[in-house]
Amino acid sequence: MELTKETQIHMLKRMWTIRNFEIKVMEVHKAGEFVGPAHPYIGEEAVAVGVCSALKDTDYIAGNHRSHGHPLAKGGSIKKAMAEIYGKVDGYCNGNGGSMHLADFSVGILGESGIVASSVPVATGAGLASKLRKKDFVSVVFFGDGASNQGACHESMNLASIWKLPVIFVCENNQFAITTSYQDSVAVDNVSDRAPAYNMPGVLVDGQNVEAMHEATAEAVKRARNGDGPTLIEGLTYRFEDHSLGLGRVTKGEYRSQEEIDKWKERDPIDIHTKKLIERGTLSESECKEIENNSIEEIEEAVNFARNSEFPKPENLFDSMWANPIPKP
Amino acid sequence: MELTKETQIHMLKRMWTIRNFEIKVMEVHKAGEFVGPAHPYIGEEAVAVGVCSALKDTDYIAGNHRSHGHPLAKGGSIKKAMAEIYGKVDGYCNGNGGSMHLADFSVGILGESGIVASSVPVATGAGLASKLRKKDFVSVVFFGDGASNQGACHESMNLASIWKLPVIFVCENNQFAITTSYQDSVAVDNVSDRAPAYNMPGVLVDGQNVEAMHEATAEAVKRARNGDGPTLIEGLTYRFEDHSLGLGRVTKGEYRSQEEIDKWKERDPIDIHTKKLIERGTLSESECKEIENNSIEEIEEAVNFARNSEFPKPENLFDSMWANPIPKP
Amino acid sequence: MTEKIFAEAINEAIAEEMRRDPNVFIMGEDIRLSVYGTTANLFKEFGEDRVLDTPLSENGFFGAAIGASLVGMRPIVETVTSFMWVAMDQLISQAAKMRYMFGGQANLPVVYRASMAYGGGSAAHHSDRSYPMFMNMPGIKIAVPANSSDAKGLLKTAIRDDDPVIIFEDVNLSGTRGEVSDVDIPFGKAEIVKEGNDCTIVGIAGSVKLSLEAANNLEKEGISCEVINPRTLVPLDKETILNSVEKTGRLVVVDPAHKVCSAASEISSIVAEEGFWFLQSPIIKVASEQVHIPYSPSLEKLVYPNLDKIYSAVKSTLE
Amino acid sequence: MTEKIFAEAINEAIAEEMRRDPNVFIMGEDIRLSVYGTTANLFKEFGEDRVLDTPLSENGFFGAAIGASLVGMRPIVETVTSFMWVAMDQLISQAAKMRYMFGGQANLPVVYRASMAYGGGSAAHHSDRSYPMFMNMPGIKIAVPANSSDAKGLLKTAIRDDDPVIIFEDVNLSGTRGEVSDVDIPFGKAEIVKEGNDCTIVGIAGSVKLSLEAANNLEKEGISCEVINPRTLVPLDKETILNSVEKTGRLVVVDPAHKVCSAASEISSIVAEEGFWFLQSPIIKVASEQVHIPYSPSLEKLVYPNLDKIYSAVKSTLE
Ligand SMILES: Cc1ncc(C[n+]2csc(CCOP(=O)(O)OP(=O)(O)O)c2C)c(N)n1
Ligand SMILES: Cc1ncc(C[n+]2csc(CCOP(=O)(O)OP(=O)(O)O)c2C)c(N)n1
Ligand SMILES: [Mg+2]
Ligand SMILES: [Mg+2]
Repeated sequence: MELTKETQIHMLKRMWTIRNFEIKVMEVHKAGEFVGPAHPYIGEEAVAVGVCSALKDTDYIAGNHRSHGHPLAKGGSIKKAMAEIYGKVDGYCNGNGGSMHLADFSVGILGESGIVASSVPVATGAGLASKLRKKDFVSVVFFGDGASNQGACHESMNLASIWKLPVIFVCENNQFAITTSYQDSVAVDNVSDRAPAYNMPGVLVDGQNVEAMHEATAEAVKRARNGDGPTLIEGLTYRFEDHSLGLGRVTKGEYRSQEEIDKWKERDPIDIHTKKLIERGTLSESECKEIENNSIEEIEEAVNFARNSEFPKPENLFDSMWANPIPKP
Repeated sequence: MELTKETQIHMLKRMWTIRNFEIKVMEVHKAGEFVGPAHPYIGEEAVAVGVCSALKDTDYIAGNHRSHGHPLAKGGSIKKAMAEIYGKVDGYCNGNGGSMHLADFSVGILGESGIVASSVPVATGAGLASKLRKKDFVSVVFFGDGASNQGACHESMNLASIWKLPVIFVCENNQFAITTSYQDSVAVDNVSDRAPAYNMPGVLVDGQNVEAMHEATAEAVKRARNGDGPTLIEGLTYRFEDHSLGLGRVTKGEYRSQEEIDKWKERDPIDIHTKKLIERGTLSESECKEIENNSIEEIEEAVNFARNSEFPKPENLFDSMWANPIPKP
Repeated sequence: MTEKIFAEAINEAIAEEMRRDPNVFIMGEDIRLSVYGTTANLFKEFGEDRVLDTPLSENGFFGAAIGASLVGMRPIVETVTSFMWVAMDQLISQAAKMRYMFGGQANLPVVYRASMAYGGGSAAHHSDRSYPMFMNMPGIKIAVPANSSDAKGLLKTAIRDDDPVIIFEDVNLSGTRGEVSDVDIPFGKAEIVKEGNDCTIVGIAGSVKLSLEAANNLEKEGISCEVINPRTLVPLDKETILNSVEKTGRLVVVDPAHKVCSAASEISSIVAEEGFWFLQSPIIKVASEQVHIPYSPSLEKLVYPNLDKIYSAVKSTLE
Repeated sequence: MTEKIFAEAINEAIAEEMRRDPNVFIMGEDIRLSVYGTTANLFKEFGEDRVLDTPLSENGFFGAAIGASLVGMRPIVETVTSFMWVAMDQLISQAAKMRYMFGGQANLPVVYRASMAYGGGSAAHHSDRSYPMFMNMPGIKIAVPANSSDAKGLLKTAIRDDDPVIIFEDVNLSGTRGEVSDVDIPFGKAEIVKEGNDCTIVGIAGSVKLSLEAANNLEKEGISCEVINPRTLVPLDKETILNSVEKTGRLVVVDPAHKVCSAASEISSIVAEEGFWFLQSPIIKVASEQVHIPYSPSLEKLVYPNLDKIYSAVKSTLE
């Protein structure tokens, strides 16, 4: 089934937003405009965008340290995302969180987690609430191939399955956890091969193909909203950049060959999707280019917004500690 | 392949030892001779005995809160086991551990764990040592159906598989975790169905059949010693008694029917094995009876030993805290 | 006001809050049959969508409770203190940190009820008293009820609070009886259990009862102790403690936790900093010995605070 | 004696111990390529059976290290302080408790090297300083090296010790240089970094350097501080601290951990109990604010101890 023109275009836009956001983040990090760590999502855009384009605003997502793609795909404010990375008061989290802790509850983004696999149980709980309170929303969690080896994944998938929760487990298999190949760390060929251990469907999807990701998600969403329980989707993808800004020292070329990187770059998710749109006549080449250019502008605005935003003030240090504040110890 | 006469008889003896040990423990607990918790292994004897009869003294085991069967099956001292349950100084652990923490390192018993699933990584590590130092020993860990849902099991099985460790994961599926049926808590039909998720063999064995347990273990041991990695063995069994001494209040009849209990009691592992031995002419009925009687005597001696042993002295409170002691803070 | 057993008081608080608010639900291991004795009849009244038996997966379901709380529910999680180790990641990385990391967006009205069994031969794996560790980490409120009234009133407050709370329920109090009212007990307000002039004794959880007994006996010897029950450790009502030490000039803290970096250490250090000029003698900690809980009854009883240890502590402050 | 960078000193200790004893091996995430900067060249020298890259399964491989140690090996585990939460069960239930529970049968010569990064914009999930929590639980020795010499000497002692040890390696010291010798540094012996008469300053890990800097500056104002580096927190050399306070009459404890139930609280409470009569003024804790570590640099720097906070603490003890 072909996706609507609107969805096809929407997905291209979102992928460009993420791509250009990440390019800019790398640029300003290099220039020393912010210091914290940041994990570029370049090359993996089709995963988050494919998944989130199959969700409603009322659905929830949670993610991990490779964190910028998920909220941008879900529709979080680009400006606030950038301001957060700058540690500014207009960021999603008023500068408390930074790159690894983006969150925008207003559009269902329950937050990214610096501790690997730690948001998997949390997202499962949002799904539990949906079921217990008979709501319609589903909950999606993004985690990596490395994360799949954590006990938290096992426990959460088992819970989601026995309780038939509307949860979608999205493994972004970019084939490495920092320098460790998933082939050396995951005992099975594909992470999705573990789905039968939880009596849930497991689907291996081409993570460079945004439409394939969308479709697999749409199917999982349907099951979830029907009360048929969780799905494990594995998007096979590749991280084009270093693991983390600042780690270049160890993570360049020593654990994966330039050849391999180049081979994967030929499967750029944006190129693949753009080609399709042009072939189908959904968009012209120049319309595609315009989308790219618009996103560059949009990111430029976001960076300016972030630069112009203030740093939080000392007197606000304790502001977000408690819902019902307590005296300072 | 028929097992040697010696092994067949050995297994009957060990099962009787455990059975009568547990009967005595229940009796003296009722009489108030010790206060701590204790989890009877009655009905499940074939699992530990079948497994341990396929091991060498130099192999290691670790276990859980349902703890008496494993060390007795492995050949730990009966007297020291009983004395430990009495909290006496001649116990395995000088009274520090009690029922849930039996351990006899001298015969490869690395200890039982009151925290469910917590000894699974530990046993995996003994297997790791075997591999790294090119030793011949294997490591076995006993855990329940409930435990199988803990993240620790997932992580350990994955580690054992990718490193091809000589570890045997023995799930004692007695079908309940306190009052919770495994059918409500494990998302698959059988715990052993999860083995493919770790690329290891998974075998479902009749846990009331001690020879079947022995054979499955012997096979797994062969693989392990050959460097072919871990195996997951599920012994399907049934706990004939309450979950724990002292918990009778809630755990009698409310979550499982008397009918079901009775049905399983018809599959008493000792009866099943005894019948076989008599049918085969391995032993006569009276020889079997003699084994039973001897074990009763043996246990009586153990209880007397325990009763006559001293409680630890106040001045020994700190004795086992450190290998290299530090000043009292 | 009616008299209730500690465990009943807990049950009542849960039932009342579940009746009041459909977003409150409870989950834990074997709670439908009330294995730990505090959840009787809840399943019957509230059914399977409000009373959930969980698999043995504490990290998983502790975290699921967090997720449910983020989207509007108010989960109560039943557990045992010693089972929290397997779920520390969710407790610390998520429950404690999430709200702050997300700039206040996350509301986390989740309550962990951790039964704290010690003193009954359960050995090292089942005898933890770990509240001091959670005190070190900002983000979780900590209640330590000392009687039936606290048990009910603090639990109700906890359920209504929008921050994560751990309630450490001292199993040594399970069978004790006490007055129970319908009023919530606010967090951060200590109770002066007994007034006195010579020495302040701060007790924690089950040690409040012990401290009171000690104080009553010391009274007969002419030593007048003021006994304080902090009720919550986060927030800690340090004013009440400081005011008392201002009056008595002496302080003994009785804490069943391990002595090093204990709640007793913290309270002592607060007074050594902020109440130093009131002090007439050293601050004495009566806390558990820095050793694991031995199984053997002959050893176990040596570990915890007891009357004799309190007597000699108080007397030493008066020397 | 040669000068080494902190991270090199660690690397050297590991390599030397691995050469000495074939039972020593190291495991952790991405250590073959030395992602955290302390394991360079080990893989090349020792190969795949001695230098193991692990999957992301801290609870699993922390526990595997325990199991390996039980049967005669001496594992070194590399991790980051904040990743210990997911592995708390193995650290507490097994590493800390096993030996005692089993009546001394279990030898656990396992070392966890936890790099402690804070102050660099890593935000709440990657900035923990959790040694006070581990101090509360008996069974694990805790080292807090304050310079290159400590880093090497304490690690070597840790590897040779038959008890479990966690070494908290303060990443703020990674690039600092210092003399390194070949001698092990014994556990439980504090170092008097600077002698002085007016006030004792105890610093922890990276705070020793800070405390010394503060003391040197205060010296210019005529205030003479004695600076103490405890080197290990379990065991803690309280004698050296008490002797110093006997001399100076004043105490400031500088601790990068969260203030409540911190190492500073513990040290303060020890002195308030055992050194009370030496004290001429309140004991001041200069520890981290009870708040999570904010990402924003404008906020983060407010949280930790700094020179100004130490100056005013010391001065307040002299008022
Ligand atoms: C519990 C935990 N262990 C280790 C780390 C350090 N770490 C951060 S990202 C990462 C690799 C994660 O790999 P994967 O899950 O595949 O995600 P990817 O980075 O490839 O997107 C590691 C080891 C962490 N943050 N949390
Ligand atoms: C981590 C942890 N959670 C909960 C418990 C309480 N508990 C003790 S035994 C038990 C049931 C264990 O079930 P299973 O693993 O099937 O073993 P069984 O008792 O059936 O032999 C539970 C929940 C515990 N000891 N540890
Ligand atoms: Mg990856
Ligand atoms: Mg079971």
